[in-house]
Amino acid sequence: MAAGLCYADLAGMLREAASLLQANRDLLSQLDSATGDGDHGTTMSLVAAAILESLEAVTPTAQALLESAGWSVLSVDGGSASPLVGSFLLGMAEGCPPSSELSGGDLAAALESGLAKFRAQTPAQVGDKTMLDALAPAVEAARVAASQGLPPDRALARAAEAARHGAESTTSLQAKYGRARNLGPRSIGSADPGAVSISLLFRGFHAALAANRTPPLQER
Amino acid sequence: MAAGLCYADLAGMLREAASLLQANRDLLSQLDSATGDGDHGTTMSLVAAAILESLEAVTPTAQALLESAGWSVLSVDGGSASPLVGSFLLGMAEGCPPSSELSGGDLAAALESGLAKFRAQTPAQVGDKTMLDALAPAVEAARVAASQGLPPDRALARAAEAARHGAESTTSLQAKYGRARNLGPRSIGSADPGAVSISLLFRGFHAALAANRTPPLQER
Amino acid sequence: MAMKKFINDPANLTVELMEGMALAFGGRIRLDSGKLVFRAQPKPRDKVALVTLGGAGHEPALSGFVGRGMLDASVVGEIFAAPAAPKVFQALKAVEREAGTLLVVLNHSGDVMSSNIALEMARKQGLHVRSILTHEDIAPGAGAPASERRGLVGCVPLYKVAGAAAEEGFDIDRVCAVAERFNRNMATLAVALRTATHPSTGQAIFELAEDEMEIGMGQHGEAGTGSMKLLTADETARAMLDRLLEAVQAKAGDKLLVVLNGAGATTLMELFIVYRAVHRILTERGIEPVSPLIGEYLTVQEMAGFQMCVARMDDELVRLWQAPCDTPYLKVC
Amino acid sequence: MAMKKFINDPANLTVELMEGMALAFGGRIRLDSGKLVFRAQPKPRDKVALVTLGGAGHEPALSGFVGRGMLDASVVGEIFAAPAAPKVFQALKAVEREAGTLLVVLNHSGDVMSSNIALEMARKQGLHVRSILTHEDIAPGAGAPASERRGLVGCVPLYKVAGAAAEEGFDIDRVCAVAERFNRNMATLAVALRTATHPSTGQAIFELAEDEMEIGMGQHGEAGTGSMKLLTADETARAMLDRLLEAVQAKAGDKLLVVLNGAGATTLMELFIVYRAVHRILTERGIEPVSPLIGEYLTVQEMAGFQMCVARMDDELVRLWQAPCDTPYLKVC
Ligand SMILES: Nc1ncnc2c1ncn2[C@@H]1O[C@H](COP(=O)(O)OP(=O)(O)O)[C@@H](O)[C@H]1O
Ligand SMILES: Nc1ncnc2c1ncn2[C@@H]1O[C@H](COP(=O)(O)OP(=O)(O)O)[C@@H](O)[C@H]1O
Ligand SMILES: [Mg+2]
Ligand SMILES: [Mg+2]
Ligand SMILES: [Mg+2]
Ligand SMILES: [Mg+2]
Repeated sequence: MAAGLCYADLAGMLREAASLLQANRDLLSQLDSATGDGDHGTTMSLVAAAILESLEAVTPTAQALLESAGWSVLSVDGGSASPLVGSFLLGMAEGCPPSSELSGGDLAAALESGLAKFRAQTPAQVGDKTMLDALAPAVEAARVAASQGLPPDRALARAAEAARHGAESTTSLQAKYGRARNLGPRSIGSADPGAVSISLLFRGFHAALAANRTPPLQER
Repeated sequence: MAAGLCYADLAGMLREAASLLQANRDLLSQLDSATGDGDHGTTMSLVAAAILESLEAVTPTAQALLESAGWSVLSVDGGSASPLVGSFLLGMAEGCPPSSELSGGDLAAALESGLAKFRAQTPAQVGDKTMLDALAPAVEAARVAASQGLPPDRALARAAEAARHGAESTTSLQAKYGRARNLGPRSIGSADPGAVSISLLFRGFHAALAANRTPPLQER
Repeated sequence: MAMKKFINDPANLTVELMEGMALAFGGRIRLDSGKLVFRAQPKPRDKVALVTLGGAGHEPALSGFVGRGMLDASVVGEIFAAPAAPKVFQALKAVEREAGTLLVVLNHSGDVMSSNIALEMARKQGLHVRSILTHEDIAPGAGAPASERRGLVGCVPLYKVAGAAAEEGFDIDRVCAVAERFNRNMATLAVALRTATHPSTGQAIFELAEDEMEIGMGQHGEAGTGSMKLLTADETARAMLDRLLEAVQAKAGDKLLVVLNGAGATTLMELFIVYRAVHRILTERGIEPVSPLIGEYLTVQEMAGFQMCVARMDDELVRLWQAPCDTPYLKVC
Repeated sequence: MAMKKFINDPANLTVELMEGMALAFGGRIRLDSGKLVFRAQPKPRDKVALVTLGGAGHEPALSGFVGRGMLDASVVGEIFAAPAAPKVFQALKAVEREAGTLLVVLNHSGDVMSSNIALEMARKQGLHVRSILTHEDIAPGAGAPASERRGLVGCVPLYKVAGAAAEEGFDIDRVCAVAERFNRNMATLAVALRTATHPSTGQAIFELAEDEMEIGMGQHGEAGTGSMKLLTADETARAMLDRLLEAVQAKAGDKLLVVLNGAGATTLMELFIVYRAVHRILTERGIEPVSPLIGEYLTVQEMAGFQMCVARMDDELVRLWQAPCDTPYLKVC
């Protein structure tokens, strides 16, 4: 069994996710222009900045780190994205054991707790063209991977892949929540910006670990 | 000595002047756009309509006709043009003898009285790029013609010619009054719309008589 | 990228505009933490407090209505973006009182989520807070579920009637009842003629052809129910009013409040011309117009267009609507 | 030609907008002969009356300020065009009183000529009428003769202080003295960013390049003192305020009223950002800002830009400025 996630790993994951989101600022705003109000890139940049800022402060545990990041994100004046992403991170903190190293199972439990807190903010379901279309399959993939005894990095690789698929799937969906809902059928044909952000988040989580360790051969 | 102006002549003069002003609505607005607020054509159309309306009512004398036209014009909500043109017509009425036929001298006296009332409304002088640059020379030409014993139609031919010259002369002048003043030297290069209106007015006065009578050969 | 607006750094818009507003109305409002607006002279603590939240860029909304007879506090987000939950909680905490607080939330997902989180925080701390969600946009159909209908300018008269009730000393149940009654009986439609420039990005927030208008627009550039050929003022008034009257089921004998809210570039001249048509149609139908509100109250930058909001009024609502209030951008003497 | 405005027939704009306004404020104003606006409840006849006149298309100016504490009557012309002299006379006649009437005229040649003719008619009939000419535009230079300086938004605070004086029962000499003192101590500059559509003709009323602004614009599209590159809000505020403060010779210790009057499409957001800069500069120089007026008071259709008006205030002027008034578009409670 491979190594669990230590505090530094988690910090690296958050840092990498934040950088990826910032690097894709214009893409995200463009996607939001098509179906919403065009500010999602700006908001996710602020969300990313909040995550990076929380990494500056010294926090004792992985759980404390996630909680601090969650609060920072929640404190961004950022339309829908900040309460959703903030709640997800806070939920992860709540579901995170106080241990110094997280196993694949611990990670999956944290992600599932994050998903639950995310769901508490919105009645949206999978298929409604929101962040959830990327988030739910990502968490599910991590859960399955953990149940198969895979370590965190492998679990996150699958989760990132699932999130990417999920985000792509939103292109053909009609929005049921958020500003895009007002477009009705005209919302079809463009990916949901929030789902793309979630997929970037998981891509960042995984990339941080992949950069640190020998990349597992069976994953791309 | 040729015939004087009867009531019908005067009515015809006013009618012709009004039609000419209406026909040149767009030109006048265009000129006003260059140096003012672009509404001079609209306003002069209303002024013309007011003149035409006053011709509908039965008035006993030429003087009463001019007074009625003057009040109608003055009652138009028309920026600067209506008090100026209205005062000119009212002044003409004041200077008009109660006789049933106006001689060249009578006409000149009426015009001079009109000019005086016009001048009472504004401190503008000849050369300030206003209506006065057409009006003053027109009245002066009529006065000289009358003093030479010329009949009204010949006097108006010269007045119309002088008004035309006067209006043209405004192109190279810098505006000292009205909205065009705010442009300073940038007002040079475009004719003053008000002066062009006055020249149309005199052209109409003359054309009405020329249409009724054999055109004098020595005038164009 | 030079934007044709009188701004400095696009990143500092909200902070600077709030500073300017606070300096301008120094004796009347107080700015806290940059984005919380309170009355300079707080309402007595035995009266119900009224709090709201929303993005910036809609000035004078929402903070322009903090003052006697309307709001006690307003929580400002970023341009067109909801404020964060912790700040909403901070405002609720600041006005905390036994008499209770009513939080008025416009139905936009960011505002709703921030509010839910803040309300949960408030409840955990034992604050006595109730909330109400405005969702009077009938663009998706008057019968569409509340969750699918946006909160538009109707929040402003709602602040007014609920604020007057609170000022009169109504207890929290009665303030909520007034607010809910008004909320149930109002409907709004927006129409747009020309786009606006998003002041942070410099981009046009939507597109419309030169001969087109769109009924059902949102207030952040979210599209409405599709563009149509330009109508005259009278035709526009009738098209919108017909749908609104049906939505609130107004009938002869009813009293009706009309709000014509300019989006930004539409002139008061136009709003008066539209109101003339509205008033005539109401009179035709035997509906009695209550003193209307006509002007710019909740704007979308320099968008050309307006929102038409109607509310069926009972006598108590009329009285509260006409009660005195004194805020920077809405006063009844 | 389809214009992108909510209008019907461009030939009927003024009539329709005035009808709409009168319907909206039925209990407060009364429309006579289509273009004369009076208070619905006239001021007692032992108090001085205040009358003004001007073109339409500038809403809420001028008729939006008819009411307690400001105007008794307003005479409306056509879009951007002065009303006719006989109508001005009719208004003066209607408010005729022993206490006297003050006619406030903005320096635009049409208004001045109509007023002069009306004043002559009034005097011939023995009416007790005085007049005052506002000409506070400093675009042609603060030292330019009064006759060359336009009357801009400064008329609005002048109505306010003179109206408050009249309401307090000042006799005609004292009302005139207040008005003249305010008039002498104010100065205005306008800045434009984008043109507006003349609602009668459908034409743009002037042109400006995408990266340019113009300081010194008039309020009907008459050009100012030349275009210049776009400045930031802070730079614009400083450039304009420097000239205005010099014009009124404001110095440390003075009290200063600032009016920021949006031209139409410029947002309140921007005006707040500009006011922030203004307030800071004043504070830097030890000048005390009196409660400012920020909003759209005298507009130029949907022109983007604003007018900045300042007035050096003495204690009496401050008191009159802050005295209660209750008109459709300016209220002090
Ligand atoms: N009610 C909701 N439930 C779930 N996700 C939502 C909801 N509203 C918005 N979102 C997500 O947020 C994204 C938009 O985020 P953003 O543009 O930052 O916020 P806003 O819509 O307030 O401008 C959408 O693409 C969608 O994924
Ligand atoms: N003070 C003035 N003295 C003399 N003529 C004037 C004056 N003001 C304007 N005019 C004349 O009026 C014309 C403009 O008329 P018009 O466009 O109808 O009025 P406005 O300038 O009010 O829009 C000018 O071209 C000029 O000839
Ligand atoms: Mg968005
Ligand atoms: Mg003109
Ligand atoms: Mg947004
Ligand atoms: Mg004009």
